Amino acid sequence: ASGTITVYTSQPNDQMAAVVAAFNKDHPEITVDVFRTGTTELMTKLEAEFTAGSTPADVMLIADAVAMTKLKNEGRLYAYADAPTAGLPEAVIDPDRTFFGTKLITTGIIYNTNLVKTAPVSWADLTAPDVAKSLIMPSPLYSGAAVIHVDTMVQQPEFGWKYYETLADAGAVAGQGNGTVVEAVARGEKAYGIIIEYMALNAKAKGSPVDFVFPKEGVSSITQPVAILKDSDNIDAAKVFVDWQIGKTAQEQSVGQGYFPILAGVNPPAGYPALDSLKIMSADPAKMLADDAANKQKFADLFGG
Amino acid sequence: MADLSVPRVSPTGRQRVSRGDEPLFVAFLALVVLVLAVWPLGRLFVEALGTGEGGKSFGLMSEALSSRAFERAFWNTLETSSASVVVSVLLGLPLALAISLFRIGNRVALTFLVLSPLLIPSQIMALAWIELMGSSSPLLGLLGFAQAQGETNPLYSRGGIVWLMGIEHMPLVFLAVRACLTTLPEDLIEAARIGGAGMFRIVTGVLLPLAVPAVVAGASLAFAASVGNFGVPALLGIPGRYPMLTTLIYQRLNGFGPAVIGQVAVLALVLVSMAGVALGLRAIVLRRSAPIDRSGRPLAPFEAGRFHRPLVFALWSVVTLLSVVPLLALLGAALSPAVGVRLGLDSVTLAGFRSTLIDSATVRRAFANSILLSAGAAVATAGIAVLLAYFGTVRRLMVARRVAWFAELPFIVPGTVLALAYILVFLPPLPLIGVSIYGSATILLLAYVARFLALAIGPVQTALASLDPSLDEMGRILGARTFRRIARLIAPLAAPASAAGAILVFMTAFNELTVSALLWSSGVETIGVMVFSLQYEGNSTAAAALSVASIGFVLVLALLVDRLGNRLPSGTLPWRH
Amino acid sequence: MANIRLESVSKRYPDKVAVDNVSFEVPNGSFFALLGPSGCGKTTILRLIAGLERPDAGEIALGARPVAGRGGFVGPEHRGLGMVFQSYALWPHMTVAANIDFGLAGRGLSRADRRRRVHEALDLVGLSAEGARRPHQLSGGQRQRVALARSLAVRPEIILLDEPLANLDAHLRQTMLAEFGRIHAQAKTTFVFVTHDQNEAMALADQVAVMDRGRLQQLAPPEELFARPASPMVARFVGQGRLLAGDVLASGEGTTRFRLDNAEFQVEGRAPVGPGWLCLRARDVQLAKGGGSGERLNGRVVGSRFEGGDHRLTVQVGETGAVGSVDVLSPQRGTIGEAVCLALRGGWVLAREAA
Amino acid sequence: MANIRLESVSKRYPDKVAVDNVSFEVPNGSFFALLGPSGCGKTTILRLIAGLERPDAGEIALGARPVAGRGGFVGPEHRGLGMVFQSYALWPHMTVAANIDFGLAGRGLSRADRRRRVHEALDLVGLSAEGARRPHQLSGGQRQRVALARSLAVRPEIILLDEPLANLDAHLRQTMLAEFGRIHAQAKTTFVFVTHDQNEAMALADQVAVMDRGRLQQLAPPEELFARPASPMVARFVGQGRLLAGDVLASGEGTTRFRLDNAEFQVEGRAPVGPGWLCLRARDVQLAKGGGSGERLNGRVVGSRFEGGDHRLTVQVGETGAVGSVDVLSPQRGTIGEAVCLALRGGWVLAREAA
Ligand SMILES: Nc1ncnc2c1ncn2[C@@H]1O[C@H](COP(=O)(O)OP(=O)(O)OP(=O)(O)O)[C@@H](O)[C@H]1O
Ligand SMILES: Nc1ncnc2c1ncn2[C@@H]1O[C@H](COP(=O)(O)OP(=O)(O)OP(=O)(O)O)[C@@H](O)[C@H]1O
Ligand SMILES: [Mg+2]
Ligand SMILES: [Mg+2]
Repeated sequence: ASGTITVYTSQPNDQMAAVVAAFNKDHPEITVDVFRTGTTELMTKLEAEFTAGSTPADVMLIADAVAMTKLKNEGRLYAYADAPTAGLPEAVIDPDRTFFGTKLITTGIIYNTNLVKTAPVSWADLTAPDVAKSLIMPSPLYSGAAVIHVDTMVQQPEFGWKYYETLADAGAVAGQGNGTVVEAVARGEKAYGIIIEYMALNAKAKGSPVDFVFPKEGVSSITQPVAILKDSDNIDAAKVFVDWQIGKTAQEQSVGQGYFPILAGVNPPAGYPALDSLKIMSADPAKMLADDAANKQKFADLFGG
Repeated sequence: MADLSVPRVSPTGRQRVSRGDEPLFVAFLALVVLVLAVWPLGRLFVEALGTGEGGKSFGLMSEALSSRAFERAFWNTLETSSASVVVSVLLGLPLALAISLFRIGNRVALTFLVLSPLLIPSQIMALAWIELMGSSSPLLGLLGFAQAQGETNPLYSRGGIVWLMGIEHMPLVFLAVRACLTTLPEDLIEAARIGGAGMFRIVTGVLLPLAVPAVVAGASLAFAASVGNFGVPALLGIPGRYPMLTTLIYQRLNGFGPAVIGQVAVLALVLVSMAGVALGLRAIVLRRSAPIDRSGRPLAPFEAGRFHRPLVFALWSVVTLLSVVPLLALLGAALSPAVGVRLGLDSVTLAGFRSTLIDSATVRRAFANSILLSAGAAVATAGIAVLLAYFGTVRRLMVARRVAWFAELPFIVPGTVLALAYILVFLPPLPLIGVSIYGSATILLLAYVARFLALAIGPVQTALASLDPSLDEMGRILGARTFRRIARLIAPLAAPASAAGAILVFMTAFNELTVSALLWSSGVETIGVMVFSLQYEGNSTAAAALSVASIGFVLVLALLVDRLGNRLPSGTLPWRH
Repeated sequence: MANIRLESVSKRYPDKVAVDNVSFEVPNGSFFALLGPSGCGKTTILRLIAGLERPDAGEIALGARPVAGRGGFVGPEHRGLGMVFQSYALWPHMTVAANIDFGLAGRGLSRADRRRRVHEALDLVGLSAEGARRPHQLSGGQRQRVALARSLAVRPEIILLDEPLANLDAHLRQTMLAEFGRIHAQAKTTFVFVTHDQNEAMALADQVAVMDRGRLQQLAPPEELFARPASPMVARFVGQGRLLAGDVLASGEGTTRFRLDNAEFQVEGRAPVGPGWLCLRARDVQLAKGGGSGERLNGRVVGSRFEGGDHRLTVQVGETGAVGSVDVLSPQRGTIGEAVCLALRGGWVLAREAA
Repeated sequence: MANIRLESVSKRYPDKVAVDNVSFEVPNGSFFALLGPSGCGKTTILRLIAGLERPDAGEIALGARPVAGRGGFVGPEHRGLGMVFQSYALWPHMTVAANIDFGLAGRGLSRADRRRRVHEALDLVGLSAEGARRPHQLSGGQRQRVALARSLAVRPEIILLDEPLANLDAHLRQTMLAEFGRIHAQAKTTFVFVTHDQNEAMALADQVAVMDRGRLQQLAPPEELFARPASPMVARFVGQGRLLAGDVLASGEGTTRFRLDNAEFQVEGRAPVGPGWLCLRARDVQLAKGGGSGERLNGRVVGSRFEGGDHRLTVQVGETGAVGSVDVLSPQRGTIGEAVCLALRGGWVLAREAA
């Protein structure tokens, strides 16, 4: 396989640049064009392209499994039956083999170390009026990761929408993506935030006055699935890319970038808890998809964003 | 004339047709606007007419418009945009008056700073103000107004949105007014002084009324820009739970599904009609504006006399608040190792600059792309604007006025919507040529030109509406063809205004985000997209560094252009006299 | 070939009829003056000829070519005329030389030719030294001269001039008039010439069209206009004529018997028996020593003003002022209220609609 | 109290000295004319008086108050003057009435008073019907009248007028001149009046300052200016005087013996023995029947032009043209080349710098 493939992704630019560089070391014959933007824009662009007739995209690599499922249901995805999935947990693989998780991103709590004396340890701690008043979270209307998180939370019997209603009533606000959250908390404008782990831990590593907590009730998880579009005009090269993504090289690289690996036998980044010590909240993907629109609406009604 | 034996000149041309080559020009303009604006938006709006879930015709429309969320967002948008226009005018008009009328030092620096809100990305501006108004505000702290820790920042509110959009669009008013004032003939002021009028009456009785068309032009642009603004409502409105139409559109986009484009198109139509009203108003004012004989000596700045010091102090205070503080905030962010780290001598680092400017080839490419695209868009829009304004306001051709109206539509819809429309029509291979421009720099250039035409048309139309028609008539009498008259007479006479427009376009396009976010492709990255991505990923140090670099870059460019200033028609550069 | 023909041309502004059913013909190579008070429509007629306005009714032709009216409309850029605007319309962004050069480009002239022509035109108007200045650095009269030079430089077949000399002093005025005459004689250029100054019109024109409130009042050579005005308006306007009200007693063969304030005169004129006006210019009367009867008029000095080396006295004829007043030249300043006796040397009688 | 005094005032533009060491005094309540060719600095002087320009040297005082020069500078808004601009400077965004009203505001007048004054001013210039129009809807002369009305309405103590009548026809010009006279007589307003038209200057002014190339040439009452010009420039400029080159043979008591082209004359003048100019106006010569000697001149007609009911012939004196030419009025059109004989009725002799 050779030629050019176009990858639509919501993964950060510099990370993606490193990924492409590493990929090309193994596969110099394939040129990778990347189009990176937020999940919402990405899906909008894709939708417009479908309406106009075709899309130049060959591979999708996004955070939002719900959106991916939607694409699948619309018949846009290629079923890659013989993908080399050995070593991947079944939970991150689409039963129809149209998309495959590439890493694990969890959502937890960030707080400002200057403002917060006693660190929160659980999601429930956020509902205290003083805490909620100074809480910011990403909006599912802007962030794919937030979609999964909200959809997961509301499926948990102990939280549900009541949890968000409490937060909203107490004055918690929604920003746009996770970037806004880390920004607001690091600046001390907000004391607490809900955020994906690597962004918080990266900021901490660079010296921002923040710390991150994996709440004791569990974290929501995003698998950052990769998929091939059915209309791709270079399916062969796309397959090579997907194979590589779920292979060992890529997994080790993503650990270097601060992600939990998904492949058995690859260690998590230094300073991260062991993967099996983490409690991951379970969620039903089918229900997520079914409720997606309603959930976003409900969130928008609560938080205005 | 000593020698009359030289063969005499006979009448040029033999046509019986009256309009000569004008229809050709107008047809060309109509074609340009058709391709750039009418076709894409039309294609999009066709989606709006689609049937909704119930299957009724116009169902989509009634569904989208009947929801409570829509109603709230609609009124919020209307209120907030109108109020922010007031802010823009209240800031831009006095600044333009002060800088144009009085002899003050550092005009270049002042003008550049006044224009800088165009260059500072919304989110940076917002952050600076959030800091300024927030609990740890050094300024409010000094005044004893600082908020208690953890209180919600007052900027997350309608007032905050109004204020920030007001600042962001202030340069639109400023430049329009300034371009108008620099070419006013001095004798109009002198006559008033002779009549015993003091500064106050001269300003209120003569200058302001003469500047009204320019103010209206600037204000209507500011209104259109506010209505379509996404950045500020997203930054402040979401946490403030204050929905506006643009954020509503974004929410709808998020719904993702076949009906989404139609729904979005419906909302975009609403925005278009809101701004259309403002533009209609402007047309009425322009039609009433009187021709000014500008052959007299142009206005020279006054000595402010004993008001000099207070004036300079006031000017610099305002400019500091509006521009210097955000710029410093930006610079601070760019120099700190990570967000939230207190900046001290020991913590200052150039890492942000290094990682963005030196380490990344993509960023360098983005710089090159943004410069070429913005400059291209600036030149193209200025050219088209002069043509449209000439045929519409000087030659008074109805068709040209209509065309100009359509040309402004892409500015009013949110960038995302315009980008969608462009994808819809430019993804398939173009008719006749058979090539698709999708994924190339061309589509970005076209989209920029379309999006920012309005910025260029406004000031030029105002300037030409007050042009003494005999200046063009004399050219016609001498047999000069349309092209020559435009090139040699109209373009130089409109130069201050078209330069103002081009500068607006360049600066705005340089940071453009919402259109580019959907239309860029690998190889044609732009600065705006890069800054936003970095920010979005939580890497705000790098984002700030990139912003600082781009502002510095534009400053250098402005200084270079200033060097050419002597060769340009007087009044062309807004910071010169 | 380039004569100008207007046929029943009218032009209305929203609240004003500026030109009202005017017809005339300007013969080829003639020197044609449009004369009339401020606001009478002179500029508008010029703009109609130039193609800057479209007539609301009527037709205009240049030579054999209809340029406005039923047969379509030819724009000014295709009419090949020259024009000097009342407001000068200089391009503020160009130097004086560039203003003049503009019209020369695109006519197949070499660069050197153009430069020479610009130079000549500047010389002509006495502005050789100011070629590099910009209009706002010139005095009012200098601007007018630039406008003049600009339209002369292209040497069109028809030149339209709107008050071209209003801001020039007598000396320059003479020079320019002489230059017009020369160009006219050499190149047979047709000059159409708007002015409110009857002296200017009379001095140069072959034909003068007198206008009033949008209407054509009289079209005649200067001498006829002066000697035989067709209407009281023309009589008043041309040569500062004064009108005295009286009665025509008998009329015939271009002469009338006219009664004025108890005196009777034999005066030239074409008016039916009945109420009449006697039109008198200063040159038609003379101060006569001693009172008298016959061809004499008695009056009283009501004004005196120095003019051209003489004093122009205004004399009220008769006791009541009902008859009117006349001007007369005198070597001495007049004393207001002084009784004088005037002798008639000429005059012209017009019909008068009884009040 | 409000006389105007200029002392050694100069004003330079980057490439031109517009006013060169000019001193004069305008007495209180006088009617003062600045006369001179285009570009001689008249407008600049007016602007200096108004405070729109600062002199580069010299001093200006209004009444007892120094307004420019060593003692600081008083801005135009504090000088309390009226001014009519050569360019009119009407405010395009205001109606005609509002233009006039602008200067009336802030003077403690009641609203009704202001309206009345605006009305009066409009009446005065014959534009009562046009009060609601905007300047661009007016003809050129109408605009000038609005500018005039605007400055008259405020009734200042000093009115500066820059070519106020250039675009008005003879009739309106008379009316306006009469009105100036009336205002002047009633309110003792001081009028300073720029014109290039010597008739206008002569008709009204008490004092006329003749300027040339930035310098003051002569300051005198009209009659003196006309009869006894101080320099060849003034002689030429005023009354269209023609200069003939000759020699003064003897001089004394205001009269000279002058030789011209082989003939000798006794002419008024103040010039030393040596080369001299004989200044002749049309009214100083007459066509004489038959050739002759003594107080006669022989010449040849070189031009003829209709003017004011007569024909103005230009006659070259002597055979060669080295002497010069004069104008003479004749009832008949002249034939170019015809030999004529002229009789002298007056004249004025000036010193001539030998060429
Ligand atoms: N802004 C300027 N820059 C340079 N030169 C100037 C400027 N304004 C006037 N001048 C020159 O100064 C001289 C005097 O000008 P001024 O306007 O006083 O003349 P004027 O006597 O009023 O003439 P006119 O009768 O033509 O109006 C002129 O030669 C003119 O070209
Ligand atoms: N744009 C306009 N709108 C309305 N009325 C106008 C317009 N232009 C001219 N007029 C009117 O038409 C009439 C004729 O104007 P025109 O300019 O032809 O006069 P004119 O004879 O040239 O006078 P002047 O000697 O004062 O220049 C005037 O009464 C004027 O007020
Ligand atoms: Mg006119
Ligand atoms: Mg002047």
